[in-house]
Amino acid sequence: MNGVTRDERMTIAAARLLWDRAVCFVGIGLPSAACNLARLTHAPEIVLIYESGTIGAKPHVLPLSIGDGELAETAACVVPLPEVFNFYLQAGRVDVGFLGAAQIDRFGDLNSTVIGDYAHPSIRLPGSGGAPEIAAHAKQTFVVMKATPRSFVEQLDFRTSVCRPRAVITDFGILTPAPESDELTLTALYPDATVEEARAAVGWPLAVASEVDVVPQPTERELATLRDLHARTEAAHRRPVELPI
Amino acid sequence: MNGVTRDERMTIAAARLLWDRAVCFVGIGLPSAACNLARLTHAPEIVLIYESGTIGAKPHVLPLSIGDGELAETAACVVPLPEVFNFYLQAGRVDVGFLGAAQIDRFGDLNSTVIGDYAHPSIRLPGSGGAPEIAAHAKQTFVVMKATPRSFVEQLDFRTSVCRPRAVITDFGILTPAPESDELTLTALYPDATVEEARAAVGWPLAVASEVDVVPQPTERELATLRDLHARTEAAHRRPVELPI
Amino acid sequence: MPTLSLAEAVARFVPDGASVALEGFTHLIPFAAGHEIIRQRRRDLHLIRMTPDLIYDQMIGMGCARALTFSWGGNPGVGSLHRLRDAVEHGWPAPLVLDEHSHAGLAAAYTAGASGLPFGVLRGYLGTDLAAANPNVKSVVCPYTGETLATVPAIRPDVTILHAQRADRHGNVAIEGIVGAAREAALAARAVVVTVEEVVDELLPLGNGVLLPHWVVSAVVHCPGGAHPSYALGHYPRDNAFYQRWDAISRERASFLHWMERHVLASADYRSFLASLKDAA
Amino acid sequence: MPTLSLAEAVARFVPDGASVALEGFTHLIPFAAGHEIIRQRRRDLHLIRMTPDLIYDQMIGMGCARALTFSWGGNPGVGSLHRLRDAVEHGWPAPLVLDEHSHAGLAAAYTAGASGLPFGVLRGYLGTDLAAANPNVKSVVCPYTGETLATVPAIRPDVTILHAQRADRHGNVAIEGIVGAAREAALAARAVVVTVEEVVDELLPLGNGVLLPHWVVSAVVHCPGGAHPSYALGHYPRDNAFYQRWDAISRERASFLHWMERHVLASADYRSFLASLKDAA
Repeated sequence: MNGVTRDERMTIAAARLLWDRAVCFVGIGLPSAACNLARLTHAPEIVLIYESGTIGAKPHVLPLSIGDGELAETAACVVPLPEVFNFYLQAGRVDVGFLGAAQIDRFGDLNSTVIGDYAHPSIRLPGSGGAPEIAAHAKQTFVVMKATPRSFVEQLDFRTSVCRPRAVITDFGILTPAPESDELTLTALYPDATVEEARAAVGWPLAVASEVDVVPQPTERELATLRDLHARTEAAHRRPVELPI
Repeated sequence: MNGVTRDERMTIAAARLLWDRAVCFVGIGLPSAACNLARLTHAPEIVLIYESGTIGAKPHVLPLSIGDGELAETAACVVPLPEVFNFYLQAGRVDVGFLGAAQIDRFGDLNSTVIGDYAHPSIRLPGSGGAPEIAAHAKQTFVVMKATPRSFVEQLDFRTSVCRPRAVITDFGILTPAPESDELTLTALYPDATVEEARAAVGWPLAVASEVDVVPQPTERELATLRDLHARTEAAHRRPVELPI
Repeated sequence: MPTLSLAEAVARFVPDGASVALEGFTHLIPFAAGHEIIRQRRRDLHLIRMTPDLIYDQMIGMGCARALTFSWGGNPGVGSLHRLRDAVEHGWPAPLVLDEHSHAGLAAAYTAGASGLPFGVLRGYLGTDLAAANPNVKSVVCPYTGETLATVPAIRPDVTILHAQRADRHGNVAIEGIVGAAREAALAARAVVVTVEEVVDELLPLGNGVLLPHWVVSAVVHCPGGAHPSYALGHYPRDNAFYQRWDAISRERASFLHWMERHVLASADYRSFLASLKDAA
Repeated sequence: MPTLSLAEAVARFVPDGASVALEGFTHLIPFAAGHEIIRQRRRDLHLIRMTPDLIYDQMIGMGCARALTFSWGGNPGVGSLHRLRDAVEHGWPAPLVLDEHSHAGLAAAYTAGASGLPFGVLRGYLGTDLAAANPNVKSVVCPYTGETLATVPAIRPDVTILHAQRADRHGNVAIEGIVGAAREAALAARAVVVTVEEVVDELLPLGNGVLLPHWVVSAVVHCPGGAHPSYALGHYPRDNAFYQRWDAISRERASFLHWMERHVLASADYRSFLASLKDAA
């Protein structure tokens, strides 16, 4: 089990949070990898909804964009984008929403809009996309993002999404909200991570549970499946396409 | 030109009000006959929208219902019913709406809901369907209905649609709103109809224009086309269908 | 997504007192499901349909209904729905509470229900007596223009029943031809039952032609011919002659009851119902 | 419905100062039309797109835009849109007024525009700083439940430009695969221009696959390859490698301007643009 990267641990930890037949609203990147890993391992009937309107997609390689042809070609159905947000997300038909962001605060609210002042930002980020409504309407949300003192912050520069995640999967382990306070608390570490590492990576005084679990090592199957998926994906995205001329 | 029925005169008069490329929201019955007659004679590129969502339909025989298969099979596109009312009618994309009703008043408002009191009607009529929004959103509306003192009334039993029709085509001739008062006024008679007949058929003191036109006789082509259309239609509707067993 | 018999599906998803939408705008009307509801003697149903059509005329005449939400209640191209009229005009066989809308209003109410919104907005009703006759019609003021627009409350049926041409074994449902408000009525409902002409291994092509994905469908019932005398594009045409004959059959209570007894109640299922029509022809 | 050259269509339908929506959600993005707008040196445009993507990054960097209505402004799966960032962060080449929404909000605004309603309603925005940052986001109170819901004003572009796989000679337009908000954006607009992979005599089957009927389409332009580096399902795949290369090309003003000069401005049309990419490969 040597050479397991933190990205792999994050992806596998996120995949384990999913169950068969769960309806997931999937974002691009690590969440998409986690959802498809779950589909290829313990949750074959998981339903993946991408905001492009591809419902029940079963991509063979991970999409680079939220609307790659792979998604439409493998979807159970393709619906107009307003229907995805109205008839599926807002209507409460989504069990799990995955979110990432540039900043998260100790209660799980997210910033993906700007660093600095909105009118005169030092860094203009991509913006909200579907995040505010995913956070509001999915029955539960999981946040997946790497921790640094600049991303796990006391005070958000901008509140893009009001989010109370069931769990935050990060690159040292997992934070979950404390029963009363709702404050995100360290409840699990990867086998190769420490509480000190976690405290150093978080920009607020990190609460630590009385008992911190150890996230079980990836199984051979999880790791092999994930690495195959990534290998297929990178090969596909590198492949130069014939120009349509 | 003997043997021209009043139904035929009404249908042909209504068809003449339409122009090529006009976008018409079509009701079942005489309006559907008039719109298709126009399409088969002087307005080949007329766009017929039926509320069932069939847009640009070119039926070979007249539909009995608003949603016969003939309409879907000959339509330029078929859209969900909410889109017909939102994206086409309410959005102002319809030039002409045709309406009929059980009662009309002297300004053109229509009743297709009840005779008598709403809670305890003597006659329960089918109701509004698309009429209120057709009356409100089509750029202009034409009403087609036969006149009796019980259908052309001083006072509606129920105001189903607020309508200010550009013209009312009836079985003695045509009423149009007077310039100032908007009161429906007799402005044209069929060659075989009289002002006395018109007055007797209308339940209010009918205003008569200083000059009453004569509706030109149907042309051979109009009459032949309409009679062929009706003959095809009746044969098709009488034809017993194979039970799906 | 279980595949059930029609009898099982109605027994499980249509209890007495339920709010039930059998949708399908002229096309794909789920007649077989309506007949099974009649056979199982359901009572106090709140029936919801844009166009009640013959199927609700039959259900109302057989005493299944307590209330009706609708927007146009005639026999298309023929005339009245005599059983609906008898219930409203004379309370036979039981009084019927009406929740009456225009097509645009009911479409907006279904769409709001499917969207998880409490109300729908439209330019409509204003100035009509329908707005006064139906207390469910209210209004909002546009926060940008100050214009007053009509509102309708969202409709959330306990169960919506559709008929479709095809489902696959996963329960994905495909319709071609006129869709009406079927998608909105289904997604607005707490449960969705779909009777289909055929169940196929895979719907090909998947994608844009699919009306409902498998996981929103509660049950699929294989029921060929189940839309007659309505139709299924590509399978059988609308039986316009039957719609015309219904006017005479349904005009009198006695002739109506005799026909329902002979063809619907005496038939175990829709195939035997269709067979009984064939024998009578 | 006239068939025009792309140059004619842009000259006729995209004047300086117009509000313009080039829609297509990842799929069928009308790149060729955007390049022609750049070639014709349009200025002061109000650009509208859910995802500005590379095409608006290019148009903004070339100084075509005064304002941007959008909901997610990144290079999908890659990172930033550097030209969009440079305009917002440093006002280069010109300041850019932002009208920023969530996807759900912008979808509701297009839908309201297509529906002839002055506003759209959604459960969203509440509690976020976006509602405070964008004065266009307001609210209404549900007349039935008393709940407060967010509203967005309807969007009515002067012109919406789409790319589609097929149109017929009447101007009916068909899309397969991901549709995004293309239908709503087109029906919300005062004029609609569609560039297509192929023009066919008849779209068969007609019916449910058709996105727009001929009489709502202002002009059809035959422009095969016109969505590259986006894609046209069934014709060519998304050029993900190009999207990745764009990060380096667009990062610096000089390299961006050099690339635009060499490949876009120096090319008479999209075919020669694609040829110039081929030569450079």
